[in-house]
Amino acid sequence: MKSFGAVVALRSGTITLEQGSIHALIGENGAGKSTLVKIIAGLYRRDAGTIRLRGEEVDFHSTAQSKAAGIAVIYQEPTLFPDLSVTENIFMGRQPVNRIGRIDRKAMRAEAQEIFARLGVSIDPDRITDGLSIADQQIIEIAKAISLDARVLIMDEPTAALSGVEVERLFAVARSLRDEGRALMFISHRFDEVFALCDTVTVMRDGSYIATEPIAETSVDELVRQMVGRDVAELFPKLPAEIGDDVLVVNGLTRPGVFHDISFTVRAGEIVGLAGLVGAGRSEVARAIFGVDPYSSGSVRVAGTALPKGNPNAAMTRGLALVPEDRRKQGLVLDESVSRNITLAIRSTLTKGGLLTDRAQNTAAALWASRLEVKTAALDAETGTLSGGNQQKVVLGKWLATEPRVLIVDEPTRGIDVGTKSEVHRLLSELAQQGIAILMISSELPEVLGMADRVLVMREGALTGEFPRSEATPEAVMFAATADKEDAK
Amino acid sequence: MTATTAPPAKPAQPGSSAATRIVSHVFKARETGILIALLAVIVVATTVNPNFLFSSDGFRDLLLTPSLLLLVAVGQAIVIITRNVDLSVGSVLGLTAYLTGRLFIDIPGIPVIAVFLAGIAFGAILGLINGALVAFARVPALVITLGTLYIYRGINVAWTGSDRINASDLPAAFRGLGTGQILFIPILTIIAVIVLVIAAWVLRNLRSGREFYAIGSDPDAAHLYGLRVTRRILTAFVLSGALAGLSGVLYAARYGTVSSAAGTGLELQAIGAAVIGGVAISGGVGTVWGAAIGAYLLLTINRALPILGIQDFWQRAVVGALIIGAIVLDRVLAIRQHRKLIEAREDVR
Amino acid sequence: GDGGGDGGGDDANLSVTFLPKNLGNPYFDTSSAGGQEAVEEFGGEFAEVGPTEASPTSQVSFIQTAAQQGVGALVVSANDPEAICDALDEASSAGVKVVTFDSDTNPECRDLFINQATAEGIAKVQVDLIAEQIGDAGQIAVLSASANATNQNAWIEMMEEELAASHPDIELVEVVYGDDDDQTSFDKTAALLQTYPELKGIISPTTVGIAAAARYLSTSEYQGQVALTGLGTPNQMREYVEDGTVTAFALWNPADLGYLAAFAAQALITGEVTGEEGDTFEAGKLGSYEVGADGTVLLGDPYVFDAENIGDFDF
Amino acid sequence: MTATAPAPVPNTRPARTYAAYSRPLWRRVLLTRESAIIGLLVVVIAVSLAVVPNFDSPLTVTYLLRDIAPILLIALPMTLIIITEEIDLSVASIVGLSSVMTGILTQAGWPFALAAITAILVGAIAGVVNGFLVTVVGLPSLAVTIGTLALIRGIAVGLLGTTAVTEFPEFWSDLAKDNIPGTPIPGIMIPFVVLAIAFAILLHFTPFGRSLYAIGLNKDAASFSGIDVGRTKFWLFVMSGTISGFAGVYFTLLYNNARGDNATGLELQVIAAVLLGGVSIFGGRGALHGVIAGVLLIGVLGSALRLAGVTSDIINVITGVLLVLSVVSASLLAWLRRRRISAIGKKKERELAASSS
Ligand SMILES: Nc1ncnc2c1ncn2[C@@H]1O[C@H](COP(=O)(O)OP(=O)(O)OP(=O)(O)O)[C@@H](O)[C@H]1O
Ligand SMILES: Nc1ncnc2c1ncn2[C@@H]1O[C@H](COP(=O)(O)OP(=O)(O)OP(=O)(O)O)[C@@H](O)[C@H]1O
Ligand SMILES: [Mg+2]
Ligand SMILES: [Mg+2]
Repeated sequence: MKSFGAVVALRSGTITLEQGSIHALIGENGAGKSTLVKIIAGLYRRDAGTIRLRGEEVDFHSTAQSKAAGIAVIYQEPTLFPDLSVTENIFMGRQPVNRIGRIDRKAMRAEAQEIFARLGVSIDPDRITDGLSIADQQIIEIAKAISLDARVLIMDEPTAALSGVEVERLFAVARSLRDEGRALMFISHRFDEVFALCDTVTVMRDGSYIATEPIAETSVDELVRQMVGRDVAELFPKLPAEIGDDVLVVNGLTRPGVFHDISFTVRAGEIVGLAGLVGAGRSEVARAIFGVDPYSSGSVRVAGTALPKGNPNAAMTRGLALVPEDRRKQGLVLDESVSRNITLAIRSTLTKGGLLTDRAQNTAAALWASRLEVKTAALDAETGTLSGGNQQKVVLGKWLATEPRVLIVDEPTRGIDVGTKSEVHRLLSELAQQGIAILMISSELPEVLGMADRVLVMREGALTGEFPRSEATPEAVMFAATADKEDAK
Repeated sequence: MTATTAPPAKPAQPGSSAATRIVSHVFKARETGILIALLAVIVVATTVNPNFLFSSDGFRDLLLTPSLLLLVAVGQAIVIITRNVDLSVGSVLGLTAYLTGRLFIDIPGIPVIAVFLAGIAFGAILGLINGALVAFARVPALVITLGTLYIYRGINVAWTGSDRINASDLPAAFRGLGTGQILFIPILTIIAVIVLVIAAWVLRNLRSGREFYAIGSDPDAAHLYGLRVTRRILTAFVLSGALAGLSGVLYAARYGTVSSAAGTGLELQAIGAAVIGGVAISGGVGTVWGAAIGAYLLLTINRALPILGIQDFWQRAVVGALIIGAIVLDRVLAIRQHRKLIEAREDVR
Repeated sequence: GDGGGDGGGDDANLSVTFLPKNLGNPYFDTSSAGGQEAVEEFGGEFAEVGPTEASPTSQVSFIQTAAQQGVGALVVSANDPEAICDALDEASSAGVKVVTFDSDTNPECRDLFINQATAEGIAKVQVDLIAEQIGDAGQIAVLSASANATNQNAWIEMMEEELAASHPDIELVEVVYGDDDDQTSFDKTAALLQTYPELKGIISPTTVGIAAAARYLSTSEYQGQVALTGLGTPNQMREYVEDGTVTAFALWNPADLGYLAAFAAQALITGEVTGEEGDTFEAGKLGSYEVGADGTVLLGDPYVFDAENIGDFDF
Repeated sequence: MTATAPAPVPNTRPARTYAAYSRPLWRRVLLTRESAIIGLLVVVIAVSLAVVPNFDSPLTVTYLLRDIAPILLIALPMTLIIITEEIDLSVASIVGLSSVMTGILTQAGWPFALAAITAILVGAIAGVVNGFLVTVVGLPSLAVTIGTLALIRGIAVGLLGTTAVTEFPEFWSDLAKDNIPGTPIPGIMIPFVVLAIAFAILLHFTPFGRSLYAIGLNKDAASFSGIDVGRTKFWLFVMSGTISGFAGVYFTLLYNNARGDNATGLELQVIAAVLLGGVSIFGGRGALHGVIAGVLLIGVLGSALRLAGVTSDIINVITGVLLVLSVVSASLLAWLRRRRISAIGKKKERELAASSS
């Protein structure tokens, strides 16, 4: 069991890894998968429960201890040292040394190259990791784990940013490790991968263990039911909305190295879904539109007027709002109160005679908190103490308070429990009904398919598909999101 | 500053032979640029006044004057590499220099080596106090060492009172260390260079050395990784303190007189030397070689200015310009490199 | 409480505070010791305060504190003739008598100045010493205290006049400032020798400077080649006189200077003198002194120390 | 925002109501870091009045306020800068340069007012340089201002050597020193109080002030909320330069002395006072009244100790200890809180274990 203040991230979880087998762990965002991994790795201390390794009870106080015990972990977030070389990143803290403790760089380099050869990738082992693509960073994480020669290998969404070919190579390595008699744990949101690679599957929901079954005895439908805990249809309360004129027009937006020639429109009352794999560049496009990131060419128009580049303030006054993907880092000032967070974007409009008072902020914040039913004791509670779903509502409230015409939401339900999730969906639907143009970026296919009137798909910085609601099947969207460059052309 | 615009240290292309890799590495290293600048200063000053290099005093002072700063800058560089900073080094130097004199006065006949060990140990303890406050209380090093800068200096002034150490209080053999030479190389410089070489070797070749870089490069990742962050930060501060302590002992040997103001303002010079030498204030980047060359460049410019007919009042302005020039340069190089990497990725696409 | 204590006879407030240019300077340690001896003799209360670095602004807060404490008299060696004037004025109006010694302020800012020797006398003795040591020809340089030091500047000016008048073959090439800081003075000496390879002699009219310069010279190739003289204390210079780095240097007895300043302060407090020209007062073992023009009291002529007589002194 | 935008989200469900604050007013006001410092200040003043002879004289107030006026002035913009998680180490050098400019220009025969305005402008330009390097070039402010600390000081010392200008018009130097008629309070307190009120309003009661805290706590979230982080910081550095320039003019008049090395080391005193006043070096926390109390605390302590015959080195030690304690105590409290939470977690665990067995 593990709790973060008020949030109970992990209630109960029983999971047994066996030698020579690959065990899948699946569950919705925020189900507690990563928390479980971090407890096993010794990064978090469990509040209750036991971990046994080869029958013996263990209790790791630090990641160094779990490493020493032969447990290698690939975390969901890459943990690289940007200023150090690729080789050093792989071997940091356990570099091969000679008798007097001098690092044997040659051996280290050779070993790194050997691992890369085994993975079938060509990364210069001497370059610094700063500037590597997310996929390459993930490959280095994998190389790091392999080099550990661990008995237990835990991979938290290692394939999220990889292309088909890279995934296949990783699978080959994983299978060979399994055949060597190691125990592997594999976390993924992609069912095809789970079925292709794993032997057993465990499902978690809301921090609780649901079921463990051999992969041969279950099906996708069964797993989804276990993950969601209710009918999926109920999750996406899509209301009919009247679709009006173009409100957001993006034309030929390009930022070298990140995205190319992105053009699309969003109309009043329409929900446009933007799908794609992690690292496809969707968030970057959203940030460029809003003006937080620069772009080199192209234009953005809101209701007919062009937005200046790199000026979020101008975008806001023209009626654009962006609920960013990482609410903890980009959406909220966690150390500040709920009321100050809700009023941060509208602070200038709340002044009386140029002065901004707590009272004005509290009044405005109370309005939006009650409309969105934020669960908090008082408006001066630190936002960081709220649960994930309520934090997300605070971000939504902050942006709805600006009364936008165009609302861009980036991963609006990431890490939110199922109940709140459907609330957020209903809210988005209602907003669309009132004529707000909504661009919804999401990595969850069911969410995109369930909510969007139109689905755009991005892959490697380019728009690769556009489907009206009726034609947006999971297969079509996934194909546009993953197909190799050559196939698409 | 044009001499320092060497291209950034960039990874060699795979497949090139080891020899060409080393050559290109040396050629492209950030330290090379600053070394060229140093040589240029020496050449220009010597052209104007040959005594700058070609008199025995000139040659000696060229090597000797920056040796003390070099030691402190090496310690400072290690601390900065871990993404911290040690503002108290000047005060630590002052305290140990005074301790050195006191030991000679209060314990007649004390062996010189014992004084050295005492000075280093004392500096290390002062460093340990800094490190413990930073590592355990998780308070930024800037604030802690600003506080200990005051505290150590205050203790020094209170302890010294008006009993400054005079040259006559120190044994001649000890003072000889401060000015003596072996084969035309001042002893102080030899000590400094030995320390430098050891520090450079450790930072490059030992696991613990590399961990300093890892911690400075990304402290959170270092924590995830299971590196012993607390211990390494403690070590960095202890090293910085010990080196400041060592240079305190050497300060007494070189200058003979120790007042309570010894080493005042040294912290900025040490940070300046490190930054000029390519040690990034944001951690994870740089070498002690760079810091050492930075120390030589700083003090050699100081000595060259009067020879070039520039009033020495302008020295500090030159130091400031150098620091700003160096960080702007590093920034420009970093942006250029980043753009190249992006372009490379674009090409692959 | 009221004042720093009424130590002396009558009801006069005989507390005397010494404020040298900076603390930890052996010259001032000696003068303050002389002052203390005198204050104890006449039964007053002695205190010494001061900044660690010789700057005028840091002297001001000590002057203010003395005024607040209501001491009887303040005995100051000024780091700047003007900068501390206002603070001294305020102290005066708070009833504190102000005596300057060693380094004066503007005459309006103090009651008395105890002059160690006349500027002419000091300048002349140093020029004569260096001329004798370098054979009355060649380049010389001056290593002074800070560029604002009143007395040093006055002496240097007089030295220049004296050189121009009586020693045409001696060229004064540069005046550098060691700020009465040991390390700075040391490094400045090195730089001087580097910059002027033809240099024959250095005059350092400050005790910190001459000691640092001697220390540098004694270990350098210039020992015995470049002459050094100036104002120094025997204890600091003994070693260098003995090893031949320095032949002769001058100074007055700083203990006597402090002693006289303390008695002058007492005379002001008791009203024995007011600072008018012609007033006279008794200064213990030193005998009787008369106030000269501009409220100046002269200690005497500078004394030349050399290998012969240096053994007789201990300060 | 146009009026035609549709009013979003009508909600059919009954609205929740929210308490504005979870704690009563007196606890929110009294149990703060700022109150602790103010309390400490009051205690120190009371003890000094009782114990230190002459501390109760009006002269004490006059000298104290005069001496700490430059620190008080510069602490205002410094507070704002540190709240945005930056730092300006070059302030004392700007004071020095401004002082030298005042001196040189007055010596050159400029009318004093013009010389002073020019000196303040020079300070502002120094601030522009800092701001440019930090926000446009994107360098860390610590490194930048260590560089400009040396550079600007070097220019100041270079321009005037170690000579000094000590002749200033009587009218102006009296103006700087004179008390407000009928009080022991120096006149410089009038511009200070005006500035302090202006800064307090700016920081605590304007949208601009709100944005400073947001920047300090979460730079990304701030820029995602439409705050121009770069421009905001740029103006803070300009502000800091300008006020340091003004402090330089005051410093010159107060001591009748324009020297290159004026106010050396003042930056450390300012930063120490700001941090002591409860501003977090990590940014995002702090209030102006705490900072003013912090400056006064250091000043009063120094003044009382000097009067009591304690030497300046001990005063420095006390300042340093206060500074270290003030930051360590914050960490210590946080650590204690964490321990309490984990103790609660352990208790839960034991209860769980007890109930399951
Ligand atoms: N450091 C933390 N402090 C507070 N809450 C946290 C923390 N880390 C995770 N949580 C919360 O714990 C819950 C479980 O998170 P976890 O990262 O384990 O989910 P997950 O199953 O890995 O999801 P995903 O598929 O998105 O990676 C979430 O509600 C999350 O917001
Ligand atoms: N740290 C980084 N360094 C260099 N390039 C990066 C970095 N992070 C992301 N990128 C690149 O930016 C592009 C977009 O990444 P990003 O993860 O924002 O995409 P996304 O589609 O928004 O994914 P997500 O599902 O996480 O929202 C990718 O090409 C990726 O390689
Ligand atoms: Mg996860
Ligand atoms: Mg994204």
